[in-house]
Amino acid sequence: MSSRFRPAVRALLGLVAAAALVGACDRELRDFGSSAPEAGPTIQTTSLTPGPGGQVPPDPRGEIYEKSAAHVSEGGRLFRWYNCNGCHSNGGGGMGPALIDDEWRYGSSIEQIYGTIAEGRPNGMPSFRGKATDEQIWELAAYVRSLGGFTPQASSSRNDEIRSTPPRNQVTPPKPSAEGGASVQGTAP
Amino acid sequence: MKTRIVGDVSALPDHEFGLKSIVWWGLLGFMAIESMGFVLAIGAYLYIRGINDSWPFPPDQSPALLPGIVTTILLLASEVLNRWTARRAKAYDERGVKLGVTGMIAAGVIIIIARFFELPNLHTRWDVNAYGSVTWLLMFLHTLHIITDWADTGVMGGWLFTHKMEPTQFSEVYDNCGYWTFVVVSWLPIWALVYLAPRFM
Amino acid sequence: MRRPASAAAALLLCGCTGVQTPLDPAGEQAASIHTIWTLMLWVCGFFYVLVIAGLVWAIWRNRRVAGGAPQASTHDPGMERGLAIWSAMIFVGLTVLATWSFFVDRSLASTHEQNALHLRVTGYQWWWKVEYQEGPHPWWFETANEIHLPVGKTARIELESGDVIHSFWVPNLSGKMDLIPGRHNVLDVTPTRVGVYRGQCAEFCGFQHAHMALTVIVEPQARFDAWRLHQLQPASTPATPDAQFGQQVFQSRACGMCHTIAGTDAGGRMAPNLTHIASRPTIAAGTMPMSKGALAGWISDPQGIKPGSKMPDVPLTTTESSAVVAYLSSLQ
Amino acid sequence: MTRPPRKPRKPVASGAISDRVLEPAAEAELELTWKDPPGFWGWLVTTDHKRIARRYLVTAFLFFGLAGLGAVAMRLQLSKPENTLLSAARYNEIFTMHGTTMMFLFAVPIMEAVAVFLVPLMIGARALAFPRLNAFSYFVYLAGALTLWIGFILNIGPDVGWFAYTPLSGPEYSPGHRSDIWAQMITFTEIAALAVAVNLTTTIFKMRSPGMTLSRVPLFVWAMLITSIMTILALPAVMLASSLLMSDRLLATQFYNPAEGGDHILYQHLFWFFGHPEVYIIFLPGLAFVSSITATFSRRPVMGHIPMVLSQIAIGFLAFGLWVHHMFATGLPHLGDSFYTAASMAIALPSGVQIFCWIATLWAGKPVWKTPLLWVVGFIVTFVIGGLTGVMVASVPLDLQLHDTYFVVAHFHYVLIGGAVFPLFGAFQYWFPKFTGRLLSETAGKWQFWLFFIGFQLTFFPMHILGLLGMPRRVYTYPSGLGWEPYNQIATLGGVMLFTSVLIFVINVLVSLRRGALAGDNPWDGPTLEWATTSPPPPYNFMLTPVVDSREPLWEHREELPVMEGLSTAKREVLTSSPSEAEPISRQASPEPSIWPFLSAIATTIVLLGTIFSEWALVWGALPLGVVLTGWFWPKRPRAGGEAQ
Repeated sequence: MSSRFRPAVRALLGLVAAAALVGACDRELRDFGSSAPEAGPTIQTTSLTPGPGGQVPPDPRGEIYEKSAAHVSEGGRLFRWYNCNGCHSNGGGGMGPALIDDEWRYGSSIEQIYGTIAEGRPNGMPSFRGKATDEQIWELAAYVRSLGGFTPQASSSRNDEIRSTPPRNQVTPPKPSAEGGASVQGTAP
Repeated sequence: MKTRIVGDVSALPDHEFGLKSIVWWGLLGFMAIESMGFVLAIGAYLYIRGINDSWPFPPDQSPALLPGIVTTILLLASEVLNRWTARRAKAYDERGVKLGVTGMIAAGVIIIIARFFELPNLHTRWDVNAYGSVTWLLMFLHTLHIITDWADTGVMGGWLFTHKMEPTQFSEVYDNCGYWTFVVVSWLPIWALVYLAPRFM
Repeated sequence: MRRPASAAAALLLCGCTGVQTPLDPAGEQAASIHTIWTLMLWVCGFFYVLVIAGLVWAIWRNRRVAGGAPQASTHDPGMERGLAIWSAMIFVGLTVLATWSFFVDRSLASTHEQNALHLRVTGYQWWWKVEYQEGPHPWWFETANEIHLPVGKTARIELESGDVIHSFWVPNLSGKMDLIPGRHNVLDVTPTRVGVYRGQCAEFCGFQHAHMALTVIVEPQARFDAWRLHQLQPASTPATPDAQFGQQVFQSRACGMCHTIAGTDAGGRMAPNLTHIASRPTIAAGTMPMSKGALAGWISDPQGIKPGSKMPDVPLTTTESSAVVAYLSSLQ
Repeated sequence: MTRPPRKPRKPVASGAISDRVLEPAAEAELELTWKDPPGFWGWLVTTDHKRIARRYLVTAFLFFGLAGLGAVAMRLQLSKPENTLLSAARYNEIFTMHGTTMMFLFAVPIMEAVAVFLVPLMIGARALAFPRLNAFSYFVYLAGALTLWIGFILNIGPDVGWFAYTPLSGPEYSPGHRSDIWAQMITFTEIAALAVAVNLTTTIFKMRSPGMTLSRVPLFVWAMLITSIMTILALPAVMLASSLLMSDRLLATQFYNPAEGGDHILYQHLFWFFGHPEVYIIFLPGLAFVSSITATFSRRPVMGHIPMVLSQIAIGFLAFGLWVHHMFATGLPHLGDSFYTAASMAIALPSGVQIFCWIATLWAGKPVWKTPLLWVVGFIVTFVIGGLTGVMVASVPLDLQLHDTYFVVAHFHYVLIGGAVFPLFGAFQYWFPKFTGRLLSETAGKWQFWLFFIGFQLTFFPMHILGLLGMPRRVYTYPSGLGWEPYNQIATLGGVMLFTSVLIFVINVLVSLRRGALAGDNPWDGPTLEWATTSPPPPYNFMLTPVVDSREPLWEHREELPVMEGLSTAKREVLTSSPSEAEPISRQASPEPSIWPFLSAIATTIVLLGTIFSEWALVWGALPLGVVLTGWFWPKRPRAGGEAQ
């Protein structure tokens, strides 16, 4: 009778092996503290004029943060904690520009967004360098990227709060024309 | 173990209707599961209604009555045809059964179309708030039942016309009619909740 | 027999004291719940002994007869009588327990203390915000992970949550009550004995559910009043240059984004209020006892000590770090 | 009670009394009719309830082992304060996996597996009512189990507890797809469990042997019937709870968002409306095993058949009236809570009646101390403690102290291991010969029993004390100085003993499969119909349909069993009977082996896994599902025009 189970066991092992081959899922990794290399290439963040500015070299940390649902979700929490909502209103825009559309005055790559948060921008965007830790800024940038539809949301739907804007999954941000580039339309208020 | 033969069952029929058929009991089991699903969804509706002061919210957007009434009438009308088909099946009337099932497929199409006029007239969306969510939950559950039973009837219609009818098939048609009755009957409390509760509760 | 031995051990424990046990009540509510526990232990113990005695008897009686042809089902009036008596006993036992439980429950619900002390406790992942809301608004103040209560006075604790469901549980004082987002629960606590008690979150709330404790200090009214007056003061100004530098670091770096220190520019609302942190018995919600060393360790490696905690690893130099420690430990 | 069976509705020839069985030719034909195709294909397409039940048993036991390994890991982590063997995240995943696996992948399926194997045999049927549905259930269950565990292996396993309370499991606090995997695993396993429940209910109502009136139904079958009905009523609640959670996460619905009119307590109501009956769904079958074993080894029927049946029905009813006792600490109105206290305590009454009846049976019988009966005694000693602590936690005020502490952990392990796993091991020892044709070793069985019994008490008794000393559940570590260390160490030691005991069982099974003594039809001289056929039974179960005129047919007829002939040997046929009096009604066709259940399970898997990532999977996934279901139900009858198949 044990022979009757053999096919079952074989099928089971096969499935497990196949699944293991799929490999680890970066997206679900949760490393606390230093998940990214401490020192990456220094981010050049001096472009104070609207527009993509100088090409910012890609930073390996960007990808790590962007790909992790846990970091994106933490970024969302910080977005509220640091009252980014106050100006950007859940990404919908208000005093500050909207983050769910395809307008990126200072570039939409994660390195550029990191730079924007860290250094601040004219007309109201404060600098968070020193105020927030490096990791927090990366998380914020990763979250902003997910708001913009460049990367998946941490979870696809809503937050546990009053719905002030359409749920994120209902807003389909137009696909940005070119990764890292920005379509500069309109002027700063 | 030694045995002693005390009887013979070979004279028994090879199919039965309703209560006497296994398939009917299986369907009854699944209907019990689905009824439980409906009851719990209705419970969730009343619960969410209970913890909120106003209903619906925003308060001036009750669902439009007319599309709901149309579907209800259509469903009730289809039930007349459905019962007729069941009686034809029990009478082993092949022509009547074929006619009835064809009619039911057509009725299903009309009802599904009517249902898709209902949805925009609910005046809410599932992601707006808990009222919208739970309203859409009820509508979704019931629409799912209409569609699956309609597909079921469709497949049955397919083999009714391609395969030879044997006595057991009449019993299967009969069981399927019972399921449609369940779909119709379960609509009535849902209709009352979705359309009347926002107005009167 | 192991079982009576274990039961005896359990009974012995009732005499034990502890800072986090319902068996050593130091509050009216915990005391009345403790009466149910005692009653339950006796009633249930009695029934258990009966069952085991019956089982042993049944086995002992048949120790010499085993096997044989199966007997037919018999109609045994003795057995039926036994079953009836047994059911009646269970019924009486349950009625006693349910009635007692009902009255204790009523007594817990009906503390209508007029001049209760008003507190609001809000649970966050993974710490407790404690707000004292007595008298006019300027008399309100906030602390974290510690509650001071005057002995003999009822405190009405309002329980809310800032994120997920937590549960407030200080077993020596009272039963637990959940903190649920969108809901508002109230727990009355009347401490009857001076002492230091420990409470802990009792509803799974994520990574650091294990490190979400709070300290309850029950003290005489006079000492409580003194503590309250002190809490109402803004933070003391740092005296040593080291501490002054620490304050600068605190305000200019990430700390002030989340933490408040009353009387300074640090005004973040998302993390524990640190105005009088040095006077608290523990840091990081009961993770470590308060000391300079623990503070230094916590500031330099929060994610190592409490992984997943919302406190980030802030890159500070050794000088900066020790200055911040000096500053914080001056905040009595 | 020797009333002759009522005559079937249609007159049948009353056969001449003879000891002839079937003609050899007819027997060979029957064998051929019910035979599965050979090899792996046969494994995929079989509809034989015994084969499916055996693979169900093996799969569920495998997951028991995995969840047990998780438990050992947790015990090692807790063996000393501030231990760092497991990280917080890993510990949370493991306790989630442990609870989820034990409840959904082990306890419910393995009980159903035993029922699927034994119920048709006990009622003298050739097959289950819906053999293909049964095959489908297994594959869907397997897919759900693999989803969960492959997720865990890939480090995307859920970490929010087996109860997955919102908002912790909701969109805001559970980023990624960990909670979705949990929620969808629920859908998989509950579809499977519900299908089995419908199958068993129909089989028990409609396919009992002639003469097996409701009053002659064995206690085992009664318990399985009540369990199945409870399953049908309880499981939709958890499916609804988890589906609403998924839709909150995926579709941005607001069911569990208090800011938009939803409520977290709604989740808890739905979850526990299922969660509490679930406990009884798990241990009622355990009680069924106990009744069967007690009767056989006490050499007499269980005392008080009618009080036993009524108690089980009472438990089934009461189980639905006490879910709120899991929510006393949420601050619901006190008066309502008191009702649930009364209802929860009331369940001690029917449980007490059953304990009395078993002890009375031992008392009045002539007990033979084979291993299965040891498990019964272990069950009584252990389960009664769990029941009594259950009375304690039913009290609202006391529960406010004990809820979510290790006291509760101790309580429900006493109930679930005591009430379900002890009887289950007894059942394995008892029915192993029927499952496989060979006996398990008695010596190894006794070693296993004593190690398990002592290990269990060592592991879980100290947890009562830990709870009373204030140790909460689900903590990945604890500080020193609160007096918790010694009890945790004892518990860890006991955990290792438990694990060793299960290892002995596995070795015992593997060795006995090859070298165990051949069992014969009825090694224990059991009274119920499953012992009337060979061990293991042939694919068609019984050559001729048994006729029943008492509750213990094999004890009533020790020489020869009355049977009826007339079921076809040339095609698969089962006898249906009336629900209460079990009068034969008709001979219905029973389906042939088929690949469609497997394909349907695959299609279902595609839909369910797809919806983790996109709501549109519900739409595009309906297509393959529709195709395979059409294939499943497409008739094999002759075409309208011709005669050819």
